[in-house]
Amino acid sequence: MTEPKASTEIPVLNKTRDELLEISKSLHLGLSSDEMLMIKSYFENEKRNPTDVEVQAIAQAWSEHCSYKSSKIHLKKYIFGIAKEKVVAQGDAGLVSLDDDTAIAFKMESHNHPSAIEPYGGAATGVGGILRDILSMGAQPIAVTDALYFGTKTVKGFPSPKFIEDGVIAGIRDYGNRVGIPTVSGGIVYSEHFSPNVLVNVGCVGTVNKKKVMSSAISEPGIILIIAGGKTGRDGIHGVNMASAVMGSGEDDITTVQLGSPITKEPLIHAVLEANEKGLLYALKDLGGGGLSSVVGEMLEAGGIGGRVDLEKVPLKEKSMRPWEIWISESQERMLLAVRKENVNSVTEIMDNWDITSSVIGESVEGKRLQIFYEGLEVLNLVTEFMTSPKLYDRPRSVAERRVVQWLPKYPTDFKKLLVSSLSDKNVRTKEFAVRQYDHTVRGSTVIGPFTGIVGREGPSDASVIRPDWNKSSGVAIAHGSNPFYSEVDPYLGGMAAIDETVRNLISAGAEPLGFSDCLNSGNPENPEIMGEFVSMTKGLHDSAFSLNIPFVSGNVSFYNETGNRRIPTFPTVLGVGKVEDISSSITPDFKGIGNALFLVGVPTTDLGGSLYYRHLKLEGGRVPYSDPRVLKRRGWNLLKAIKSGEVASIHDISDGGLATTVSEMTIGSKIGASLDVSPLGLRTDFALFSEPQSSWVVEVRKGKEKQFTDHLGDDSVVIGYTQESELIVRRGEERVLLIDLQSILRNWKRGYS
Amino acid sequence: MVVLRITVTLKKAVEDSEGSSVLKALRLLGYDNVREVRSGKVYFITLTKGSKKAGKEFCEKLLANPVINECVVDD
Amino acid sequence: MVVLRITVTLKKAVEDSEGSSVLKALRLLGYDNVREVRSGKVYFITLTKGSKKAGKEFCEKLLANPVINECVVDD
Amino acid sequence: MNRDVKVAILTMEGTNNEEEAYLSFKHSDSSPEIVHLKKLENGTKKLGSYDIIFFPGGFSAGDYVRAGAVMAARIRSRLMKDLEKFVETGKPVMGSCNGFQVLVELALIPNLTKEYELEAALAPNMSNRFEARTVYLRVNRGNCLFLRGFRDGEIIKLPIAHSEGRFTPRDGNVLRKIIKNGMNVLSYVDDKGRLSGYPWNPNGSEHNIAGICNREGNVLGIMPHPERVFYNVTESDWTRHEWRPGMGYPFFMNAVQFLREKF
Ligand SMILES: Nc1ncnc2c1ncn2[C@@H]1O[C@H](COP(=O)(O)OP(=O)(O)O)[C@@H](O)[C@H]1O
Ligand SMILES: [Mg+2]
Repeated sequence: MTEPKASTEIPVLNKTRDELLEISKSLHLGLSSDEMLMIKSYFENEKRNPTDVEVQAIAQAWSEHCSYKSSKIHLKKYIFGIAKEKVVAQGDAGLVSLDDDTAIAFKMESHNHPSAIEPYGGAATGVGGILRDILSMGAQPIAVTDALYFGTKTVKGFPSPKFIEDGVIAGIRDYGNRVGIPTVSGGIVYSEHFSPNVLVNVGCVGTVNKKKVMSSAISEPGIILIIAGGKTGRDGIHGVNMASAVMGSGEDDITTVQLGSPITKEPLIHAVLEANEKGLLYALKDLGGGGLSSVVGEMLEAGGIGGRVDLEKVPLKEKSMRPWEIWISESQERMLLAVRKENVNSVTEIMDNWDITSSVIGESVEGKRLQIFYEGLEVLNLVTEFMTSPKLYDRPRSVAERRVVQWLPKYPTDFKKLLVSSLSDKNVRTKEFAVRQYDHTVRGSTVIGPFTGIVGREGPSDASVIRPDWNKSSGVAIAHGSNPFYSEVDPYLGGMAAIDETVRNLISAGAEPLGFSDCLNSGNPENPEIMGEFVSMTKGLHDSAFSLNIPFVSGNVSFYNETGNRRIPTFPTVLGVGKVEDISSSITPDFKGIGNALFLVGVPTTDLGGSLYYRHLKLEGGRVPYSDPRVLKRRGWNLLKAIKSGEVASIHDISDGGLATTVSEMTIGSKIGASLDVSPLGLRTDFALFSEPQSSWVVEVRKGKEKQFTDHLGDDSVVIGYTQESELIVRRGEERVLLIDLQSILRNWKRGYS
Repeated sequence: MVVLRITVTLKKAVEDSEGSSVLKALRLLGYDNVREVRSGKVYFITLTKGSKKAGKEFCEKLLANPVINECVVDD
Repeated sequence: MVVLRITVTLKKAVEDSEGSSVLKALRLLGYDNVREVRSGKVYFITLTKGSKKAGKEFCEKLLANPVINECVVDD
Repeated sequence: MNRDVKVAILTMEGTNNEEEAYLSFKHSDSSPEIVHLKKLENGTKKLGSYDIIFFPGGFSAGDYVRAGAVMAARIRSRLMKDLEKFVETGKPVMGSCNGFQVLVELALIPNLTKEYELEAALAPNMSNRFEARTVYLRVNRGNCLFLRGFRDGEIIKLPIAHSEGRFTPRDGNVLRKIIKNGMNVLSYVDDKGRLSGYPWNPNGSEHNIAGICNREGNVLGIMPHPERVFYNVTESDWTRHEWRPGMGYPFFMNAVQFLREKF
């Protein structure tokens, strides 16, 4: 190996458009010819050619992944700005208020592309990355979440769906468990749409004292930059560029693959939080996509100041790294701490106490320019604003004409069979084979976990609840919503349904929804039809959240989830957090007593598009059930009142598989049966039992509280039966349409898990 | 009857946390002469009939991901 | 410079759950000729100086618990 | 004023239950401190200056080699004398999950011969999976100081979360002695209180052993996590029963009270 040269010059002056594009390709920059022309004109002004470090830095900053260049215009219009007054702060994650002193920081993000190439490492580093985002706000992570979308078909040239699934689950397990933050919520969806484009959407929730919220902006000169945590290596170079293009075959991408090191992260979290607690940090940001290049640029630009960095001071894994590689490496487990001079020693001492490597690498200086040196030689000198202002695209879009055909299913002959096939469907049945590999009780603060009820026969819960502070009675509820099947039929209604489900789940735990994080998954934005879907989806999200007056405080966009002619539907995963005022009044879905009245809050629907019932019948299209945010708000918030005043014994929202599935699930953790009569619901029995109406719940009301409950819910509730010792029986008037014993329900829901 | 020994390791370019952690531990135990540790998994697979070729298939189908792993079959 | 190869397996008497699960997976993939799978860990340890004897020490002090493990050093 | 009880919660990279252990001790009227192994190794801190030692769960050093192996090796090479001395004074030492694994690797448990020789191991779960669930346990408290106040034969529920928890004695002799001495203080049972197989016995432990106390009753190692259910509301089925102190609460109160009574 020869000594690394500091940098080489990249000749762009006097180059034609085509030649520039050639340069972009040969250096794996992923920039368009227009963008290359912008670089050229900038350096014409500077009267010199750029260095390799400079073009690489710009390419990172301008990648789709870092710059949101295809989505920003739409996000601004539809996602940002809702319920601003409820947002405490925004940065790598967003914050809402839990109580007078405490804010909740949370974010959901995709790690789709890395997981498609290397499922284990991709998923693991996804968790690692989202934890850093929460830590960047100065917050203590309290929960990890994962919404996973697995394919069901083997695609030539890609690993089998089983290999991908096992790898992803193991990656989340090994990272989350080792780092010691409970993984408490998420979802797993199976569909052939996700072959081979697996989606891994990971979330993290944390809490922070409002006075200790960290910012990432540096706005004064003389602030010292310290890199802490993992060493910098060749791993993860050009990861963001990979996530900003259509996927090829995996083996070329070796330099982007990382496995992560949770036991480096674990003490790093302690150390950074200790430094924050002691008031020693000025600003803070994590190193993710784009590495040092993005972080330093953004921290300086946010405060409108210049800076200098000495690259040889960055602790390296491999001595032979070139300066540009050091500058853009995406090696895991690193944080950048900005610290006042007088606190540098205290901070490095804390790092040392936790056995963490740290090093002073530079400082902020007067001006607008960032200068990078390598052993005294200048290798980069750019106006930060230029780097952080990429070209934004309003890409052409078309809206596919959707001819809504609603097929009327044949009236079923065997309702029990229908229920059994719903309960044992891969998308409904228990996810314990995965989730029980996740430590969901570490930190001793999990009040409601993913499964609840009698020990040894727990059923599903809707939202998890964490008590962040052992000295307080308040809790943070965490839940998800997403429905790629609805979104495929109608991206607008699919977006609304994702919000609806998130809110339903939070309400079910007795929590008031406070905020959302949106993780948007899509295909190639350069395809007008996909861009059209993308905008419809964001409109759907907007219309719901705006009407509920609940903000999106953070989120993430993942385009280019397609391979050959296979692509995913355009759909969001929504992560929601809510507030439980008093954890001892939070509620779970398992029935609590015998002889209690069961109410349906909501109305079954004839819209079956995308429903499990339709999918079982192999019917496509149809009308997707409509979520009316005003109705959601009315029912949801009235339910909160009913829960608060102690009327509700158990509650479970209606989702995949409809009313029949929901009631069945309530019997699992309780070993208590139910008797239902669907005649008051009017519709055909199959519609009543298996349609998936939005904004709907089944509620078990305590004896003697029925009147109070109906007062709260008004016309939104109707009695559909009562709990009983054993069996689930459904009647329509005199006619018995379904009888199933509790053991069969349990067995079918637990199918595939032993 | 053959017994295959299949060794699955990480490619050189991929960071090996287990290896690093063992290295650190051995150094702390006072072994300054340890320079590097790489870790891996090993499977001893007994076949009623078949050969090394079968081992290659096991690597591809189950035991390794070619993106990050090397898989060596000995018999 | 020597590279030791240290293989740590479970003793025959200790049920090897990973081995069993690989066996099961291979059978599911259609390999009926697989009779038994035993799993283990392998460490490649590079020493600036030293010998096989050092490897034995690593086994005792760190890499194996003699109650359940066997530890074999090759160079 | 109660005598101040100082608790050392030992930590290194990858241990990760120190927070809940800290709070459990704190809420048991003692003064816990999270102590990095490094500080003990370089002499900045001394084990002898504490009253109780707690080995938390987690993944010390990633559990890469074998659960607890690296932490145990480090302690054995530098701190074993101090630790043995501590144990011999009769003061409480407890490890849960990874902490149990470390105690077994250090041969503090079961330590039948009092020679600190390895007599057991915690092997990978029979299911070959990480298992996170609540388990039923039967108490056989004997003279174990941490279990004072529980009834013999009482069934309790605690969370587990581990992938290497299969208690494996060196031989039949070791197992027999453990049972004869009543050191198997916690056993996995089913919902009817019987010794049963998976999933009730989540890891395939010999004789369903979930926890072991040394013969003197002052060193306890268990796979489950009492520190995670100090309060009722973090038990997985709390919405189904009336309020009461958490199932983990007595473990900590007992240790602190014992210390105050005897020292
Ligand atoms: N991949 C996952 N990771 C963590 N928790 C999960 C995951 N998948 C499901 N869960 C949790 O398991 C419980 C049941 O899940 P599910 O049956 O999908 O419920 P729902 O239909 O309400 O979304 C929920 O609490 C959910 O958050
Ligand atoms: Mg739900």
